[in-house]
Parts: sequence; C-alpha cells; structure tokens
Amino acid sequence: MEIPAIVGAGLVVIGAGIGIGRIGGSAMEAIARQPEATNKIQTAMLIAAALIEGIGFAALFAV
Amino acid sequence: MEKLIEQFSVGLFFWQTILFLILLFILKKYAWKPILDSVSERENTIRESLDSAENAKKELAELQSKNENLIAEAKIERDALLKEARELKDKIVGEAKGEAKEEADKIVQAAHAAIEAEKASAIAEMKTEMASLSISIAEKIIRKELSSDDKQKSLANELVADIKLN
Amino acid sequence: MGQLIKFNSQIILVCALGFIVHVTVLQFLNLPLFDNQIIVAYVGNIILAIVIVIALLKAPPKYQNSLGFLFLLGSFLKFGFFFLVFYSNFKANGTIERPEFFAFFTPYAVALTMEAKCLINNLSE
Amino acid sequence: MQCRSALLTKKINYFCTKFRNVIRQVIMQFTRALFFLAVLVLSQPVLLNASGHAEHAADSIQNTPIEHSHSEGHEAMTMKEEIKAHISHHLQDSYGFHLFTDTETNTHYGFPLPVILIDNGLQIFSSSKFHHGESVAESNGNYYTLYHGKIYKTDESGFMPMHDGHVHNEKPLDFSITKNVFSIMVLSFLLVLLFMGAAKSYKKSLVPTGTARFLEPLVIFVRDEIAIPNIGEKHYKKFMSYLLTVFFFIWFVNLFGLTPLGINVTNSISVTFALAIMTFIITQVSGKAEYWKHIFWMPGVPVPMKILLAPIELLGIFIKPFALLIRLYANITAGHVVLMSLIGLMFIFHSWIGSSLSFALAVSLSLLELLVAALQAYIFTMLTALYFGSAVAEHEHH
Repeated sequence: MEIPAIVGAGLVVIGAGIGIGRIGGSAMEAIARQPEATNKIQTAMLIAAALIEGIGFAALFAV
Repeated sequence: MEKLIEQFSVGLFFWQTILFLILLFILKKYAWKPILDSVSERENTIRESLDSAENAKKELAELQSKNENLIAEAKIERDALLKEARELKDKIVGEAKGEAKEEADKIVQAAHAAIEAEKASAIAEMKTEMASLSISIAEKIIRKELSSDDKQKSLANELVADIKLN
Repeated sequence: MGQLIKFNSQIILVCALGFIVHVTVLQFLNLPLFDNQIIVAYVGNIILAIVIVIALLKAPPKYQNSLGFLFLLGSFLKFGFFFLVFYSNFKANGTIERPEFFAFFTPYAVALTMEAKCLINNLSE
Repeated sequence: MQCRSALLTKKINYFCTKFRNVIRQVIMQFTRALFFLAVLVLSQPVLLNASGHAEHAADSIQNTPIEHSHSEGHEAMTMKEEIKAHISHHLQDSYGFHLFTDTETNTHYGFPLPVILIDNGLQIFSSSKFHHGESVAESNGNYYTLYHGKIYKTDESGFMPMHDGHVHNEKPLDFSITKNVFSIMVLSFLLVLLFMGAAKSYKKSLVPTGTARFLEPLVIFVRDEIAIPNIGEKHYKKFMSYLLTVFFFIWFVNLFGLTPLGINVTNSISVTFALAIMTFIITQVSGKAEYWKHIFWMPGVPVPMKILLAPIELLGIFIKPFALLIRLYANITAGHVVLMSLIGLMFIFHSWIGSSLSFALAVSLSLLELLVAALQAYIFTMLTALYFGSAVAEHEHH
C-alpha cells in the first residue's frame, strides 16, 4: 500500500505545529519568569518559530 | 512545487525588481537619509546635552568641594590666629597684671609711707593744736578760775594732774 | 605567480587522471568512450576553473573580502556554459541520461573541488 | 525562602500590572478595529457575490470546442464551486483592475491596464481588448487569448488545442502592467509620498511633526530592534535603507491586501522571489572573508567535519532566502484563503447561527491577519538583517 505524499506533509506540519507550540509555551514561561527580558525572548522566539515554519512550508510545497 | 513554479511570472518579477529598486533609491535619497540623519543628530544632541549637564554637575561638585576645602583651611587659619591672639592676650594681661601689682604695691607702700607721714604730722599738729588749745582753755579757765585764789590753785592742780595723765 | 602555475599543473593533472578513470569506467560498462562531448566538458571545465582561479588570485585588495562571491559567480558562469553548450544536446531525447550527466558532472565536480581547495587556502592565509 | 517568595510576589505583581495594561490596550484597539473590520468584512461578500460571475466569464473561452463542454459545466455551478472559483480568482493576478461585477446586468466595474508582450517586437495594447476573457485580442497581426489568467498566442478564431488538460499554445514573454504591478506602483508612490512628507518635517526642526511623529518610532524600531542587534553597531548603517524599505514595503502591501480592493501583491511568488533574491545578492556581495571562511572551511571543527559542512553551508546560503520567500508567500496566501473560505461559509450555511458564527470567525481572523501583516514584514526584515549580520560578522573569539 502506498502512502500519499500529502500524509507525509501533514505529519511534518503536525511536527512543526508542536515545535512552534513548544517554543511559544517556553517563551511565555521565560517571560513570566523574567519580564525584563521580554524583548530578547520575543526576538529569539520569532526567529526559532520562523525557522521551523520554513520546514513546514518546505513540506507543504514539496508535495 | 510545480504549482509554485507555474505561478511564477517573469513579468511580475521584472517589474517588482525594477520598481523596488526605484523605490529603494528614491526613499534612500529623500526619506531614509534625512530621517535617520535627523534622528541620530537629535540623539547626539540629547547625549551631548546630558553629558554636558553631567559635566556641569561634576564641576559644580568639584567647585563645592574646593570651596569646602577653602573654608576648612580658613577655619584652621582662623583658629590658629585666634589661639595666637588669645595667647598674646593672656601674656599681655599677665604682664599687665604683674606690673599693676607692682605699681599697686608701690602705691600702697607710698600710701603707707604718706599715711605714716601724715599721721606723724597730724599727731604733731594735733599736739601743737592741743597744746595751744590747752593753753587757751587753760587761759580761759585760769582767767575764770583764777578769779579766786583757791580755785586757781585747785585747778592748777587738776590740770596738772590731767596733763600728767596724757 | 607560483601559486597559479602550481594550480594549473595540479588541475590539469587531476583532470587527466579523472578522465582516464572516467574512460576506464565507460570501457568496463561497454559504453561509447568519447560520446556526449566529454572532451569539451573536460577542457571547458579546466579553462573555466583556471579563469576563476586567476580571478581569485589576482583580485585587487578591494575585493579581497568578496572572494567567496567571485567563486559563486564562477559557478554561475559554469551553469551558463552548461546551458549554452550541453543542455540542448543532452535534452535532445527528452531526458538527461546517466552517461550524459556524468560526462559533465565528473569534470565539473573535480574542477569545483580544486577551486574550493584553492579558495580555502587563499581564505586561510 | 521568605526572601524568594517575596521576590516572586513582586515579579508576579509586576507582570500582572503590565499584563493588565496590555489587556486594556488590546481591548481599546480591538473595539476600534472591530468597527473598521466590520465594514471591511461586510464589503467582501458583495465583491464575492459580484465577481463570481466574472470568473465564470473569464474561464469560458468561446469558439473552442473543448471549452464549450467546460463552460456547460459552469452553467450548473453550485455555490461551493462559485466560492472556490472566486477564491482562486482572487489569488491570481489579472490584466485589469476590476473592483466588482454586477451579476444582474453583467457589467464590470473597474479599469483596464496595459498589456505589454515581447513577441515579434513589443506588443502593447489595452487589456480591455480581451473583454474579460471573452474575446481574442489582436495586435499588429498577432492574436492573443486569455486562459486561466495567462496570455496565450492563438489564431484569429481563438483556437486552443488541448492535450490532457494542458494548453500547448505558445506563451509570449509577458511584461504587462498587471493588477499586481499596478498595485506595486501605486503603493510605492504612496510610500514615497508618505516618507518624503515625513522627511520634510525634519527640515524645520529636529523634533518631527505630523505623520513623522507616527513613523519615526517605526523607523527607530527597525534600527534599534532589527538592525543593530542582528548586524551590529559597526556595520548596520549601510543596510538601513534596504531594511527600512523592505519592512515598510511588505507591511504596506500586506495591509492593503486586507482591504476590499482585492490587492494581493505578497501572495504572488514572483514578488517575494524578487525580494528574497535582493536579500541574497546583498548578503553575498557584502560577505566578508570571515563569512566565506565559515562557509567553505568552518574554523574550529575537525577536518572531516569541515569537508562535510562545506556543501551543507553552501546549500544553506541558497536555502535561507528560499525559506524567506516561501514563508512570506505561504503566510499571506494561507491567510487569504482561510479568510475568504470563512466568508464563503456564511453563504453556504444559510442559517442565522452558522452564518453569524462564521462571520465572528472571519472578523477575528481579520484581526489576526492584521497582526500577521506586520509580523511577516518584521520576520522578513529580521531574518534579512540576520543574514546580513552573519555576512559582515567579525569573529574575534577565534
């Protein structure tokens, strides 16, 4: 039985979603712990999220 | 992926590149440069004024500490002067006191001497006076008493007795 | 200058070696030996590599920071060379076959490695 | 222990006050935006309903036997198909700027734009010649036809031979001023006006007035939060113009994409590709020796690792801008698709509860898209700055 490529893409998107969720959650915790470092945390969070997002898109468009 | 490549339009890419470069050029020359320059100029002005304010503050503090030093020095000098003056005064006063004592002693001595002399002279005078007075009294009494012979005699005796007592 | 001569002799030597191995492999696989413009591919790649290395070594001090960029430009030059000279011939029958691919790719990879080595030496100075 | 708990309470208090302020601000902004967006969202269905038929017209090309059967299928177009067609039409570039279509009288409101083709010399004619895809345009003896939003060469009758769903007609090189190109022109003009006006107010005094007072914090944001932390104090100046232009261009284009005008510049791959390739070229050109050394011969790792890393790094310099272009394109496209699908759901449900639910969803999604418009501009600019930073970085610690 052959698994369609879109299933793989879906799996990658799920992974990316979990990853971005974890980044967001951790960033929230970090901000709660250190509100004075909010800017730095946000920047790092956005960069990491953007990189993971890239993987998600790569999977989506590779199909 | 194929869908993406199919969507790619050379014309749009071309126009976007050209228009963006034109936009970049115009904005760089007429917007970003003036804005960024003014912003950084303003920031520099603020920084400089803050710095100069800080410097002024420092200078003021320095001046103040200098003043304080001066005041402290002046105080010390004044204290020294005062001390010296006090010593001088004490010395002068002491000296004056000694002199005055001597003088007073002298005066007292002189006074003593004068008093002695006066006393002596007064006694002498008194003696003479008394003698004369006695004589006059005696004369009067004698004149009165000596109206009668008895009386003259008794009086004379009495007087003589009295004089002897003295 | 010494570096350039050294590189030239090295690349010619290595490419010659590569060519001999390539042809031997073709011989073993019972394929035509000098098909698919294989000579043009080797000579062209050597010449391009030498041109790029000259550019790298003789770059004025102003561009000393952009050596890597020059290298990339050289790669684009090679792609241009490939598309102009080979692509239409290779694609003539619809697909690029394995011998066709290796006819261009082997000298390309060898020359690229040599260039990269030269660039790394230059950068590490 | 007590000390720590005291510290914790203090921190929690700080966070709470800050959070309260944020919430208050958000509510204020929300109510303000709600009004605007209600107008915005309400106006979309009008367009949707109206342009649906235009798509129908654009899709069916007369005089082609194959197309006839195709257009017959269109006769029985369900609401779902109509919405789907409208969304795909909305996502596509077009040769005229048409605002909406009156379905009753089948009149189109909008204006045509010039078509520029390179085919036997320069061919320039107005897109009104296509009559919204209904007729074949003629220019200097060449015939062109519009099929699925693309121009194909054809003959006088508009004959389009099809083989298993693909058109095999020749496509001329197309440099037309399409809707997107026109939008880019207009928006660029607006940007120039806006920022030149802002720059002018600095001439009078160092303290800005008017729009500059609103724009200056954004410019400073790009400088202090994007350029300086990522590139460094020493080199950031020469990249500022590019970063600022990219940031404001993407942001404005994204924002205008949310208006009912139906402009979607950043959801065409060509535009994001152009932006990414500029970032790529600037990065490579400004790359210092140190940057190239890190790509070709990574210092500080063993030799086999170096050999392994070199191709990966070399590939990476191409992948990075590619991810950049895909990210922007995909985010904006996905946003548009989801938003328009939700609006479309309003018509499919035909019940007050479903329709109002999807309306509420569409409103909140529009709000989210406002955020995404700014966020994507920010991320694009930030990653660009990051790449520039890696290109000019000087690694003193080796």
